Amino acid sequence: MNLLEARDITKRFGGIVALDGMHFAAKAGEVHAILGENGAGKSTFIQILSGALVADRGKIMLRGKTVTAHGPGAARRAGIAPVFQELSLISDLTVGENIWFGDEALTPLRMISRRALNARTAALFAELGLDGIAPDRLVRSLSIGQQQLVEIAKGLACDPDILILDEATSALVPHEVDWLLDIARRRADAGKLVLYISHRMGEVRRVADRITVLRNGETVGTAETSAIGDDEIVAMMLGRRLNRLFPERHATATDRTALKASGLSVGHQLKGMDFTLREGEVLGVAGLQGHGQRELFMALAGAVRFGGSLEVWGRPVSIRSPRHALSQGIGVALLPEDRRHQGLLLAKPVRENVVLAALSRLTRFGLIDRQAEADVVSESVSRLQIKVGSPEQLAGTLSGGNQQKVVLAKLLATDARILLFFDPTRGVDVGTKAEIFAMMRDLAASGYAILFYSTDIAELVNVADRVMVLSYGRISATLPADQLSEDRILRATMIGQVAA
Amino acid sequence: ADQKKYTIYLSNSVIGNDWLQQMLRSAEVSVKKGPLAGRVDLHIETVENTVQAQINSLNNIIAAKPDAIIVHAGSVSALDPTLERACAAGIVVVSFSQVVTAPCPWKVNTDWTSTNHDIPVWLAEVLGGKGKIIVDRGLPGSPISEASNKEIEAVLAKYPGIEVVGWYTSNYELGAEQAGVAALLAANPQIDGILTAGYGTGAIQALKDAGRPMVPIVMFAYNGSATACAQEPGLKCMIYTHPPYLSADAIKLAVDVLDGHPPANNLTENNYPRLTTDVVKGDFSKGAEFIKLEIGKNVFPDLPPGLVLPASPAWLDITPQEAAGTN
Amino acid sequence: MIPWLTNGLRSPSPILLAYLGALLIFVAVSLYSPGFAHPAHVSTLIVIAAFTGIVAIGQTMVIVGGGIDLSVPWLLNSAAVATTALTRSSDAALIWVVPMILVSSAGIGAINGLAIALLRVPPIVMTLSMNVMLMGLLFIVTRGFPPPPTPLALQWIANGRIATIGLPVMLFVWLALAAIALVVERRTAFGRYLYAVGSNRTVARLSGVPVAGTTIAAYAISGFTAGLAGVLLTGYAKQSYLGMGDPYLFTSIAAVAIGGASILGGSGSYLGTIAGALILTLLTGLLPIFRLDAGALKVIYGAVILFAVAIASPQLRRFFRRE
Amino acid sequence: MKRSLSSLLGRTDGWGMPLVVLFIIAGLIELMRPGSFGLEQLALICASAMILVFVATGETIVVMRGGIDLSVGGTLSLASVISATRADLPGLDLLPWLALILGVGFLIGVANALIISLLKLQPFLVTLATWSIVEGIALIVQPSEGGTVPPVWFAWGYSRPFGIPISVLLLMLLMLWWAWFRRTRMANSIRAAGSNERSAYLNRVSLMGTNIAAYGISGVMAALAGFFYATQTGAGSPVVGAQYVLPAIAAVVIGGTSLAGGRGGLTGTITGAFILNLTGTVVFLLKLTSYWQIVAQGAILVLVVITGSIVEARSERSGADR
Ligand SMILES: Nc1ncnc2c1ncn2[C@@H]1O[C@H](COP(=O)(O)OP(=O)(O)OP(=O)(O)O)[C@@H](O)[C@H]1O
Ligand SMILES: Nc1ncnc2c1ncn2[C@@H]1O[C@H](COP(=O)(O)OP(=O)(O)OP(=O)(O)O)[C@@H](O)[C@H]1O
Ligand SMILES: [Mg+2]
Ligand SMILES: [Mg+2]
Repeated sequence: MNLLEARDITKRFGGIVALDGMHFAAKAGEVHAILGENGAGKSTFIQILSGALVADRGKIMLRGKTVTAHGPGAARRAGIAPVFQELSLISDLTVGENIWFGDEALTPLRMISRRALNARTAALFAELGLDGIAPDRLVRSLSIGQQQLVEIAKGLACDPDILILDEATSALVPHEVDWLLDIARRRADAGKLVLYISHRMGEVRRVADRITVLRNGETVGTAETSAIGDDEIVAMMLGRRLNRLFPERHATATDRTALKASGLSVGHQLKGMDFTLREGEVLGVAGLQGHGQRELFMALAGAVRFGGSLEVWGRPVSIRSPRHALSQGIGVALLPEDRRHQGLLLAKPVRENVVLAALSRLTRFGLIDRQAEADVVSESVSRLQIKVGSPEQLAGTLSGGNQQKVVLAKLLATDARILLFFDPTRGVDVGTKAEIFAMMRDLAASGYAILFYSTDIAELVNVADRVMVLSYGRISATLPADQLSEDRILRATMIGQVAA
Repeated sequence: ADQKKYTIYLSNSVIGNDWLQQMLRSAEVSVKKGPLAGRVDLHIETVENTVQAQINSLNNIIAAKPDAIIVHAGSVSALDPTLERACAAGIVVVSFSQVVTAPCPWKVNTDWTSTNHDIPVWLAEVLGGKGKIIVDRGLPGSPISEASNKEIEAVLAKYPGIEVVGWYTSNYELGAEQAGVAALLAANPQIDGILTAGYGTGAIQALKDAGRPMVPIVMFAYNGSATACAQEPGLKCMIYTHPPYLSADAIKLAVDVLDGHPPANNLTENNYPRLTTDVVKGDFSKGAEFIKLEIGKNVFPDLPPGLVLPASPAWLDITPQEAAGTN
Repeated sequence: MIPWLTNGLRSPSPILLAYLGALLIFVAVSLYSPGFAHPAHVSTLIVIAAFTGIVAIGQTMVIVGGGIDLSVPWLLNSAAVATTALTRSSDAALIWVVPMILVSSAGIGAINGLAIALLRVPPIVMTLSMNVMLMGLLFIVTRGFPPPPTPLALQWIANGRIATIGLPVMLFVWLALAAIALVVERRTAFGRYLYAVGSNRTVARLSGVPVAGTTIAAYAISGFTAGLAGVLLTGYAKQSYLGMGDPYLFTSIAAVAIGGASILGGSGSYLGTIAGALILTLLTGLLPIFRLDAGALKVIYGAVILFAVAIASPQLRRFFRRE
Repeated sequence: MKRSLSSLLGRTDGWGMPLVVLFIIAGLIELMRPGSFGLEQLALICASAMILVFVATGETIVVMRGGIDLSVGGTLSLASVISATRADLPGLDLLPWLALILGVGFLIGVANALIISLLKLQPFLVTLATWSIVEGIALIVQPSEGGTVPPVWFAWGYSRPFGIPISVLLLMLLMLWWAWFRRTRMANSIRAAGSNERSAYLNRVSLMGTNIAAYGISGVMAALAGFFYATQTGAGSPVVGAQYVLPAIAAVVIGGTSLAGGRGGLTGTITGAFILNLTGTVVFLLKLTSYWQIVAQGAILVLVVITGSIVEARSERSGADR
């Protein structure tokens, strides 16, 4: 018997049909992957399952019984624990308070004991094998990756019958991914159901027993993972075949130096880095959570103060602010880590987001040139295949991957020729990933210089010309193209650890 | 003779209007010339408009142990416990203008009972006991407004021919007066008289904007209002006052008490003369005095409109220029 | 055609509903008291609304940018007193006095903006303090003396009617300023920056938006419009007086909020603010007509504001659509 | 080291700096006028600060919930006039009447919460409107300042249980209450809803429930302030509440609570209220002439806040986040 079954689920948002009569079934004891391109409706389905949204039509059945109660509380009582793609943490509460929210042990005076809460959290982390996150840290002070780990821990804390992981690995680095896949597997083996959503085919293949593919809000089909090839899955998702994920790599770097950093340092996180980024080059950055890559990117974009010196296109500059970084003579643009808090005005239309960083270019006689603006927007939408109802759709209502694309579009709309990509494919579907990689190589070929960090090491290996590995705020290795392999990069991240 | 110099604090609740400014200036002038010259070391403590701040300020003043405190109270009752403490500490306390309810302080004020009585009587008499009028209810919640509203209502009850067709609240503010009168003019095709508690010029402008003829108006004794009244052809008006130099009176009273010549009564109330274009006969309060408006004599087109008339008490000579701060 | 208008018609925006609310109040009162709709009275209402409307231009920008300006009352009052004190009733003097006052007003606004943007003083504290400081400074500079009457030219602008059509001069002043405000808000980079800063400062900063500059400019504009309203208000009152700015504190903010802007920033439009100013003016104008006591008036005033904003509530609309 | 400073500030809900500033101000006052903080003086200071503290307490909770409550202006007034005019009604007894008055405040708060939650309207507008309505009712109950408070109540306002002045005692009770409340589930839910309504909903927080709690507390506190006002002054005023609205919000902000919601606490607010209260004394002791006092008061406030924010910014900058 199916533990979970969904029939004929339909959900509209105004004119947008997110789910269109989709159906789904999963059994206890399996890891069931749900795949589909950006905007296919995966997260919408997850939100309906977990009570965050109410379907317009259709029914959900648990253990053969139709679910009648709605809301997050009802879902929780039914044993469903979601790990949301866009997270559901309260940034003003601590890690411990978030994990046990509503289930805290109370003292006789009905107070929450922070000490007990922290101890319980520490015990949970120990049991799960998580370390490095203090239970009493405020969530707002954590990186996205750490927040994702906390959200996962929170999902696991109540030992649910159905654990839903919606792109829970999108900001995790390889060993954290391994950790999570292991947990998912163990839960399935213990007779629980795990729904697993990811755009990373490798992970899906490693962990999922079965997969269900969605397209445009409809179910395309379900299959045993072992019985279906990658190409076929991708074809089901996209409705077409994908030639290749990674582009062919031709060395396009010239001798011209785009960016040269000497002794670059930020607080205690980045302790003096020297490197050179050349025109036409895609320079990869690898490293574990919190080893300085965030600070590196923020510093180069002018978002945090840094020490050391910087040369851009041969001229020494001290970048004072993101505005300064984006200005004509410098032209450094950042795709930030946290798209919802750093990248997008969620309550503003896609159009305004796309052109926000490029307004000075689109202004004539002090007024915004509407035609030029519309052109930029429509070009980005088609180039990045952003799935929007119209350019006036609010950015916050886009699917996760499409939000990421809007941030990318914003970057490309500027005149910056040094691009800092911090995990640009986070949450992006394979089809678009291929687009983005091809685009990165094209940009490099046309004279851009790109600094590229990814949590997915395969991407670095296949797209970058060289890879710098950061460890404890220093460069522990720089690997040229002919020495690039996942293994080498992983090993280099460890070297620093041993040394430190 | 052997005249001691006294330290006196003036505690002021708010500074945000013309009347209060003139009040403060009158106090300053009163210790520089006339009988009090050189007798008082005056400190003015002003707070911005909250009871709590004035209580704090008074606590600080009491801690400084002055000879006397004169108080322009932001509230008629909230300061009572604090002022009683001041009295208990042997400080002479004089409350003026908006007088407090605490029994201990000496009090100086305009005779509001007579004033509030005479205002509607004049309007009713000028209208020949017949007509539709509109009435300003002043500032909601203020005890002075409330007392005035009650008295006016009571007096008008004796004139069956006078009908109050509308009220507005000016908050003693010119813009609100103009807006209120304009709205009532729009609603009432016939209005024969206006009773404002404020500037009056807003009412005049509202009449003009609505294309109505001038009607008799009672207004407050701003120089600008009196000037407009004297210069506007055909306009009949009566102007009553509540002089800012009450502060000077209060200082004088404090010095008298300190010198050992306290007044017979705890409460001193003065019935000031009223300016008018038309002196009429009627059932006015005892001792009511009406003076004809005369440009240059009791109205000064050359002086600022915000000056409150009259400028000086009889025992002192505050020139209009001094009161206006333009000397 | 104009996209926001057509969009607005398809699913009525809060702004459209705010205008609807204004119209509803106007019609209802006119039926009850026909004189209310008399052209002379309508003109008076427009003039009164114009002052609130002008102050609210700056207030709208500041609120859209995520701040609030509580220094409006005494900035306005200072400008008004300066106008009468410096011109000494001379029309000719207006030529140098008015520009000087407007520049200073914008400058004072900019100081608010500077402290808020660069020194991170919360807007409420900064502008509240600035309000108090301006009050004190005004008395120090003028020693509190009441200034001479307003020059006649200014009186004409504020009170005059254009003879041929009978419309008040102030209507045209307001319309011109409103047009500029709307263009700035919708068509300039500054306008976009303002919404960005009000929506999310971090995103704005990382997108190269001059966050500090935008904030400072918004407060400078607010200073400017408050100052301008002060200058014009002396024309209306024919004099300046202390306390003349006080009524504009809550009305300017309420006009913005009734117009559909979020008080937390990032959304709203001056187009809505205009409706807000109209509603508030209609309310003060209509209340005397009902011959109620101050208390009852306040109850009705609050209730009507609640009603006017409730009809714009999407929740309410959803409820009725379901019926 | 730097990290510990920033985490310390984080743990204080933002009241660390304001408290330091308050002590500096108090130190200056003691320096200029020794003996300013004896028990008697302290009682006076507390008595005059308590009304603001009460109003600001409720405001803090509402702001933590991500809202704002302007209607406290009306509620305070209404409570004060009920206290001052309904005294001659039969069955006069301190406690039932106090309960009734606080109940009225609670109902006003609940009304605010329901309108805000059900119609999804902005708290600012809703409470602006209800402020007007409630103040209107206060004016109907008692058209102007005055009335008389029963002697029992008056005596209560000046009583000294256990030798401690009632205002100091109330302040201590309030702090105890906060020490308890801040650790309850309700407080966490209120913070959560103020931080991010969607996340809070996903965490099974009742958005309406937290609104009712927050505005309800605010209404009760404002009513308590009104009652306290009446017992202190022996009279009621239908308009006095208006004086406390902006200062209450200022106290909240000075105390380090962000108007964006989710953060902050009562410790900071009480600190803020006392800072506001003591600046007047500093200015008095500086012996400035009348008008300069007003300027100085504004300037000191800004300085206080700037000092706080600079120190905080410095400790934040040590981390590279954001
Ligand atoms: N609140 C909303 N308002 C309007 N449209 C919405 C809203 N929420 C989701 N959508 C739309 O519904 C569609 C499905 O979105 P959903 O988030 O389910 O996609 P997804 O499959 O999870 O994509 P991704 O892989 O990018 O996360 C998208 O087109 C999205 O824009
Ligand atoms: N005064 C400020 N200066 C700079 N950045 C700010 C300021 N106020 C807020 N921000 C930033 O704005 C963003 C949104 O704030 P906030 O974290 O409260 O978002 P939210 O919508 O409540 O979501 P969350 O649940 O993640 O908190 C954050 O990145 C925050 O750092
Ligand atoms: Mg998704
Ligand atoms: Mg937040």
